[in-house]
Amino acid sequence: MAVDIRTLDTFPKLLAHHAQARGGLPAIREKALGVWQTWSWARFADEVRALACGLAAHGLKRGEHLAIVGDNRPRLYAAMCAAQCLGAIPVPLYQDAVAEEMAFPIQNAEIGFAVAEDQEQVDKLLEILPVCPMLTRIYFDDPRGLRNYAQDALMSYERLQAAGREFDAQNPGFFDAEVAAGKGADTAAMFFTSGTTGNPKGVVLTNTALIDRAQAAAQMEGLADSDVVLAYLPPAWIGQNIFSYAQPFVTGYCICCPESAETVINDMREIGPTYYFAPPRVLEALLTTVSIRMEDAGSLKRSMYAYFMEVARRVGARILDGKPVGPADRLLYALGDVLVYGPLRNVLGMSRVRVAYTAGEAIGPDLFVFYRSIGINLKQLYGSTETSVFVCIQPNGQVKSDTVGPAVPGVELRFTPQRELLIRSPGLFKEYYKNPGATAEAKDAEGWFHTGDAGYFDPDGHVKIIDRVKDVGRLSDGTLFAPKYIENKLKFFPYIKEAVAFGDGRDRVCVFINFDMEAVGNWAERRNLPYSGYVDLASRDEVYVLVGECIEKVNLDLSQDPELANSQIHRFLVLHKELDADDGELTRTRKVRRGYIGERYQPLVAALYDGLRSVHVEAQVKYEDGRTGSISADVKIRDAKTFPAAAAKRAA
Amino acid sequence: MFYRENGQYKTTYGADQQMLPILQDRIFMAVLLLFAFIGVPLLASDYLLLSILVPFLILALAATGLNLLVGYCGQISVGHAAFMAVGAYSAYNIVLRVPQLNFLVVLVLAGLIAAAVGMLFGIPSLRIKGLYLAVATLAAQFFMDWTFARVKWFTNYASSGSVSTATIDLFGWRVDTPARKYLFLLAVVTVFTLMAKNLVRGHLGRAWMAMRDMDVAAEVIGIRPVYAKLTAFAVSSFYVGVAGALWGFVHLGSWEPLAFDINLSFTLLFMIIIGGMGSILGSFFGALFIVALPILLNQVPAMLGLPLATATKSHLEVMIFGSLIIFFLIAEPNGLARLWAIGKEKLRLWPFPH
Amino acid sequence: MSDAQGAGDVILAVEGVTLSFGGVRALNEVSFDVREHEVRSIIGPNGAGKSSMLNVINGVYHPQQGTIRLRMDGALREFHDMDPHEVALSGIARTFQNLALFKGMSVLDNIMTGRNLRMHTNLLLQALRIGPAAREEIEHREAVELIIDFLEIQAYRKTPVGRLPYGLQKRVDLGRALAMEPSVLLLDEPMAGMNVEEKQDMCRFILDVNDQMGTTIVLIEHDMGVVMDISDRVVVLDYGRKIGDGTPEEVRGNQAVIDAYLGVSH
Amino acid sequence: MKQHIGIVSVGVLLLAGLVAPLATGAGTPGFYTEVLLGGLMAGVLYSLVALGIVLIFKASGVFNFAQGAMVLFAALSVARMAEAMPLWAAALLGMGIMVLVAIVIERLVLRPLVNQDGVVLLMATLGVSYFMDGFGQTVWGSDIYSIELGIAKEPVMILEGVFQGGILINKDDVAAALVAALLVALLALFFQKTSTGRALRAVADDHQAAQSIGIPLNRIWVIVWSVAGVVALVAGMVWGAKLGVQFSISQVALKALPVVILGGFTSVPGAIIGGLIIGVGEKMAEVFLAPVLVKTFDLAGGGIENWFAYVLALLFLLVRPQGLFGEKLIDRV
Repeated sequence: MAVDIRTLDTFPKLLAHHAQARGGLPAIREKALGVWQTWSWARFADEVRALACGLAAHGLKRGEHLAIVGDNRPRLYAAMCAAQCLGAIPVPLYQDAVAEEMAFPIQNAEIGFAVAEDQEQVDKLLEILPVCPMLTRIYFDDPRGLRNYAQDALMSYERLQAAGREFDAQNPGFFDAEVAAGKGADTAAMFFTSGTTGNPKGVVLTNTALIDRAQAAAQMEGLADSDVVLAYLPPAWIGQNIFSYAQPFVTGYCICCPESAETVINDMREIGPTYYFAPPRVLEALLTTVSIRMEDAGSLKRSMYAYFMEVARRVGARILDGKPVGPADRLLYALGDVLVYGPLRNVLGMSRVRVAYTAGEAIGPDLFVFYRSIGINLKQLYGSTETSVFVCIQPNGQVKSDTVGPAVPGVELRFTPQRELLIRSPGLFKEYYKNPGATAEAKDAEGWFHTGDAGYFDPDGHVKIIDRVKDVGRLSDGTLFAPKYIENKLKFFPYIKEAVAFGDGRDRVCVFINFDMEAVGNWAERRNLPYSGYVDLASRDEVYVLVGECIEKVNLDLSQDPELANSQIHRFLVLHKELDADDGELTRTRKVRRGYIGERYQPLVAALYDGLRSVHVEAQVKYEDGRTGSISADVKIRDAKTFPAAAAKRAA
Repeated sequence: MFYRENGQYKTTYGADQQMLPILQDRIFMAVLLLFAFIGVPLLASDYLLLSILVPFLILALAATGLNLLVGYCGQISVGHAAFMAVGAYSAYNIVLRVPQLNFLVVLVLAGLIAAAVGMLFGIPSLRIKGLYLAVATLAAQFFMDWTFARVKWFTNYASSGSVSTATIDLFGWRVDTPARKYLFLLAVVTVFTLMAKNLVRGHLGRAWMAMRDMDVAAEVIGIRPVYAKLTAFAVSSFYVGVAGALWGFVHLGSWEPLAFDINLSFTLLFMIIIGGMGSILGSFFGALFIVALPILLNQVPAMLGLPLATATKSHLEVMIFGSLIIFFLIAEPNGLARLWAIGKEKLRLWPFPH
Repeated sequence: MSDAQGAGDVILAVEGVTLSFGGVRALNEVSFDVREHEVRSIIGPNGAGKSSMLNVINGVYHPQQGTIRLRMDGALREFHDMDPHEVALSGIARTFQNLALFKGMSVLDNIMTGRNLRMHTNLLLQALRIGPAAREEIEHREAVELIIDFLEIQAYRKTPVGRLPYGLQKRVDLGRALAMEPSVLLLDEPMAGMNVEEKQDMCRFILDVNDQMGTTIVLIEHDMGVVMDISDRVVVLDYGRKIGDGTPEEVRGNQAVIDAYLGVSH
Repeated sequence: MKQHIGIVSVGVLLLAGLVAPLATGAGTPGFYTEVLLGGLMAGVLYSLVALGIVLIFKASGVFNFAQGAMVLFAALSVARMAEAMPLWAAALLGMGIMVLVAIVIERLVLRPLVNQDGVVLLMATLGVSYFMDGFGQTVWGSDIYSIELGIAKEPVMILEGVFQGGILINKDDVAAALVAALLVALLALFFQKTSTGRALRAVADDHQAAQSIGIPLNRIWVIVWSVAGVVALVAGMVWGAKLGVQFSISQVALKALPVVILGGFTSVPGAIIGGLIIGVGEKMAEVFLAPVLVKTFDLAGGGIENWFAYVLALLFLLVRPQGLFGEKLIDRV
């Protein structure tokens, strides 16, 4: 009985193990038709078996690729495993990608089989069929709206499974033999990274890589099959996939899929995950909602909240880290836990969170400390698709807001003289698919992966990341210019959603601002400021004053740092449209593409540096239904207040 | 504030549709019931039991009955004390004529007779509503008042017109002490409340509410008005009839027809307006309020050193009732129950205001 | 458009219906039929008698003259002086022009009321909520959940309907009618007061209902674009009389119809 | 046609009830006439209360359950004030008080509840009724007080030549009837001839239309409640003079409900005729029918006048829900 789980080297073998060892425990839940429909591990294994046999019957072969397009759905995760059972390689694709964006991966990996969630995804796949003639089979999970689709390529998930069960009955030993034939060194999955330029690259990850890393992290955090995870981010992103596929397969915990995008917050409250992952922007959005909702509260409640949040800021994180705190503060914190923190965790759906990670980009210290101070064990994580995520994790009790922690066991790290971080780990990717050039560039002969991130070790041996190596620039006077650092500082204000900083090779720093529609909309309503929408608000002087105040605070902060005092923001403008991934301005993981934005809004950038007070623009926008239109607007430009460098003052 | 709902997810419709879907509510209810069944009889004085809790429980039951009709089905009644009278006199006569019958059976029979009479007076509701229906129920009130006052058979030819009852005996357990009376009532009221709650969240309850909210639409989607309205009258009168029997046997002991006059009908109506129309919980709030207010009026001014004359007190009482009715109709038409629900919602969303 | 199925048998026949209130004739000898699986629209200027026609069909008004026949168990049967709930039982559902939702109830309960005509456990079982009563609730909840899913209102399941925006309330109204699993669905201006996006959604739902559930649709709608887009056949009423009947193209070319519409400002 | 059969049969029933005592010889014609007149007198009082209710219902769609409380309040005010001043002054001051009451009710009750369901408004006036009962008795006391109209109380014998033994009649009853008639005539004049009266009628027909032609609804309500208050005052004085001012007057509103059902909620003549029918019917039933019932069923006394009006109204409702003179309502979908 006591199988050493470490001897199981592929995901299908792990699944078989769980179906045996904890067949009755929940493997995956999905809120559907109003309740949490549950698959046990045994059921999961059964679904996978039928599916795999069906795919085999239809001709999916070892080494071929299977595209999976859709949101977090049990059946799509089953499809992932089914492909792996046959030695085929699942390729999850972003469900919010437009049709053209899907063409490249399908052509690149010569994908012949795809599993799509619903009509929307099927439509996109059908749209690119002419350019992807190799795609011959499309299976769909939700038949809604597809009844009259006559395409030969289409088949429902149920029919595929039925075919599979028939095939299984006719070829009794086939499935088990295929699973047994799988090896750790086989490719387990391929994830396309969006990249900021050029075509996306397919990152090839082996079973061994994913399983090793998933296990290392699970051991470090003591994850068990009683843990619960909410799968709410795109499954095509490794940041979701590792937590909703690789780790549950290693530990046997249960993942939960929300009912729809609109119900995530509510579903999270119901499920109460114990293990949680969120990129900073999600945490930020949550905090923004918290702040906004608190602003609507009565003054008594607001001051109570403010008081206890101050207590939390002072001692909350220390208590969480088990550091000594005076009895009076402990008592106050305990009271705060009853009155504020506990309820707050409850409404955020985080009452049961034991371990929470954030990663993907730098997190503002205040944001980070907020969650820790109210008793949520939020930690930073460093990793990427190429490293099977887990490179650095902050161990419990050693959490700092400005580092990402020391290396996870099994990982070797070093920095180049240019401060670029290099990694060697069992979790490293095998290659970029059909892209030896890029592979060679990223992974050197000694097996070191070049991350492109700049940083250094702090005195405790934690890794501290500043920015991308290529983005760290210099102002014309030679001062360090770390755009992301500045942008992050700005984005910490609830009113500011996005910021794009310019300054490399220039004499001073200027920024584009996207304000947060919800926060500023609320703010405007409270001040009885009528508005018709984003574009309208973006042109308001009142909004400029609001944004200006935020920038002023950032400048004050920057002025304290001798290295960065010169990179204070001198001028800014509020963009007339929200930056959008559909327009290529953000990556699919919603990082700003600074270079592209700089080109696209060249006149605006020029105006910032030309000292103009306003500039007229016309911009192309893509609407959700694929149509394009244009917006024209006069964008105002304002100066920001700057401060003399504090260090300089002190010196003087 | 006290709610921790994370992890309370439902995997079946059964769990999702349970009466108290939130764990903390279930705990609260369990503690409350435990306290009511064990703590109260141990701690409460006879005065508290007899003067407050006994009438409170019975009136809560009656208000629940009236609420099913008025609050859930939207059919007005200003004559529900008549059905209490039917229940009380039925029970009296059954006990008188078939003394060996267990009192629980008597209660059910009394309720059934009240239900039959209620349905009879509910028949006009099929053609008329609102004010017109008020007249039909007033007719019930005055006609039943008269019947019990004048038809001698009902009072067993008592010369004074008043009747008195013997102690209730349940399988040898005599309901004679204040604590026993309280426990007996508590058990009956608990069971009936549970059933009422079940009814209103079942398809019959939805049919009632549909009739209340939009009767034409209700009929168009296939709800039979005859069935919905008459069942509402029947169930409501059943509850009120049982309450009437308990009022007579447990609370009053002996009574005359005036005990169930129109003022009691109005009082019942006030209970559900103040407590909350369309809420079972509201019936309890309303009953508690109505029972507690006179006592407060008695004690608070005295404590403040301003003893009031009896007449002034009773006038003050009706004034307060009158103004509260208007206040609630204007400010919170769903009564105290709505305030409770808002408070609960606030606690669930705490520290957020909404 | 449910093209291929448009040519079904007659499922509902209105023959010579006349309805008056006091001296006013709301409907004057109106006849038309509805075939199985089709989308049949009734159009006409304000006061043409469209809503009265629906009210006659589902038994809210009883016409002074004329008959209405509905196919039940394979044959067209006349129904005479039926009450609305009897009409509902025979398989005709409807939505309302002015929202007629049950305001005190949640979205879920509103739609559940549509199942009432299929729920039969008795009062006592319901009061005890044991056995069949509990099972019945769950069975019908399952059916209702499918409708909630279909109409994409999962996020509002337990919200009181009164708190929903207008467009969503219209969806709930449709959901309540669908819960009855009708063979004929009467829609009284389902898109009135909606913005373009909401109208598109509603159109999609109506066509999906027609297509996936095979429900015959009788539609009153003011938006001519929508009517011409999704109808198989159109009846035109004016001052209580039928002045046109046919496919959208035919009706568009009908002189009487053009006159009626030019006569009023649209 | 069906409705007509119903109404005709109820009419026949009523008529039969009216003539039955004569036909069966249950009483002498003189006694019969005495009872009839007594019923009419009681009916006049019902009519006066019902009149107040109809006025208010017409103008604001509110069924004023508090009309009885208003009668009590007005009567109490006049009776107690008359102890310190001449009756006419007390009556005038009483009118002022009733106008004040109308203003307060409009402000605190009607305005916040505008456009609410009829049943809600009914319950609100029930609240008003309780409040006024309590308030009136707190302020003015809760004993029995008398109002002296200065008309001799002793009955006089009239028509001794026509009936054997003549008919006993109270002078104050006659005065009451005259006052009531005068009041109705005044009201008719008010409604027909004054612009305010015409405005009131417009409001009754259509609230929105009335508002759109510039009649301030709130003022209309105050006026109509004031008029109803004055009607209540008259009713209270007449009643109080006859029976003494005491709490039971308040309960008369309950009797007015069947009256307006019978007459129709919106009809002034309906209120008068309904009141008379109920008054006469009740008296007749009590005097002639009750003894029969008592005898047949061995009852402990008559007292059927307590419910007779309601059962009559109920019967009437089933055949003609809109009342004798009311308008038929149609539900619209």
